[in-house]
Amino acid sequence: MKLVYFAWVRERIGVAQEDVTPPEGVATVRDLLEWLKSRGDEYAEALKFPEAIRVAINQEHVRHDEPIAGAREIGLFPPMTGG
Amino acid sequence: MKLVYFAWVRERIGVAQEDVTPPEGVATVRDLLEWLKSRGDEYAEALKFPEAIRVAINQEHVRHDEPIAGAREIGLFPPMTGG
Amino acid sequence: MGQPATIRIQAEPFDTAAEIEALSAGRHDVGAVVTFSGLCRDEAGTLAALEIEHYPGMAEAEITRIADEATARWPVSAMTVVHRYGRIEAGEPIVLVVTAAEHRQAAFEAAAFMMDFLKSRAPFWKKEHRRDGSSGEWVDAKESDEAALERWR
Amino acid sequence: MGQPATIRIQAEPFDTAAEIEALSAGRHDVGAVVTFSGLCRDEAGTLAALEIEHYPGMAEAEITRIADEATARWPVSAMTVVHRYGRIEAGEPIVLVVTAAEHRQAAFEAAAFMMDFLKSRAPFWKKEHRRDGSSGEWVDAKESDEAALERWR
Repeated sequence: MKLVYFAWVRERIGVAQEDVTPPEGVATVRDLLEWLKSRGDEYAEALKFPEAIRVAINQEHVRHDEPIAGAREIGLFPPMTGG
Repeated sequence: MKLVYFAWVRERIGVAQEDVTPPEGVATVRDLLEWLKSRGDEYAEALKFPEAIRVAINQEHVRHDEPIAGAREIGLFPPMTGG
Repeated sequence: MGQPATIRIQAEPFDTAAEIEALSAGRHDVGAVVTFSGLCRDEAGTLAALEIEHYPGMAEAEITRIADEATARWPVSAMTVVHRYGRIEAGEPIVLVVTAAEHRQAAFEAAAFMMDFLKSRAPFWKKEHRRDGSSGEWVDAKESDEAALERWR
Repeated sequence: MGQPATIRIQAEPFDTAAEIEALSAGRHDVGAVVTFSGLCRDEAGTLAALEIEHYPGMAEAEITRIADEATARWPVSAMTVVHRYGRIEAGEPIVLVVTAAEHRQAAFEAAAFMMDFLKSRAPFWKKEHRRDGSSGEWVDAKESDEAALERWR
């Protein structure tokens, strides 16, 4: 699946997007965030407070308990400051 | 004092403004409306339902119990439909 | 903050873009500008135009009083109100309110407040010119407009 | 009543007057047009500009979802939303919402609803360019913006 990062999540992780294949057992958004934190210091830093991370699956906002099965694109970003 | 009329009050009375000297005892807006009704059929028709008439003294909205003493200009008109 | 408002009563059309520009140009403390434009509806094709009568002098004075209350209640940086009179064709604008503020809530609320009070306190009256040429009626005040004032008490 | 909205995400400035005109021209059933313009404040002179990042694709999709909800809730004749991205200088406009309706309440409420949801649901993020040349911060989301959504539930 494709992961896309925005704003300070993107800056801290250091890339704007990447393709990943999470291992079995990574079932929900919450699982995905925990797994990503294990991938390196930059991920651990960016996702230090997972509850502050907003998530969209296939460009729609989801909660952290949402299953990620079948997701083509998952966006991770800080709380939005539009308008 | 000067009386000024607007909208259908003006149309029914037939003049846009006039100077009047109400007799003694005409103390409030309510008294003034009653006295004007006695001045002719066109006034009686225009002011048939006095509670529907809005009144301004010296260009400020007032209630019907407002005294008219000292008024330079009194406006009589239907409920407003601005905006 | 009680900033003075710009109030104009005129027969001519107004230029909304120019009025917005006048309120916000050169000001970098304004984060929100709200405009309300009131247009003459054709009432399902039956109305050709409205004739708007007003009480000269009092119209300016009353709108100033309403604007003073709005700018006392909300932190508005600037406000413009333009109300037209005379014959207004269907589709044409009748009234414009522009409010500028640091934050959006003040701009929205001050504009809505202005419109609610303009509707039933500003001394203007509308008479219909019907499309079939028949003599139109004076537009009746709506109870819902009077009721709309309640939420500001 | 569920009228489709015009939604644009663009780097270029927008022309508010042209957007109003596009919504109301040739329509004689529209009695009320409300616009909201959100401008880049200079934060007491400390801010030179904002850099606005967005999530391409999702920005359009999310604003469409918000607009669909607004036009389902209020009898809006038409709506336009323009949101800019990229570098926006202090004093420049960032976002425009235009709502047209038969009556004023629908136009006001739909516009306020759109802005409340754009603030904390549309995928845009603002980074500061400070006037002293120092590296700016990402603008934090405000709790008051999240709280503003409560009144629409």
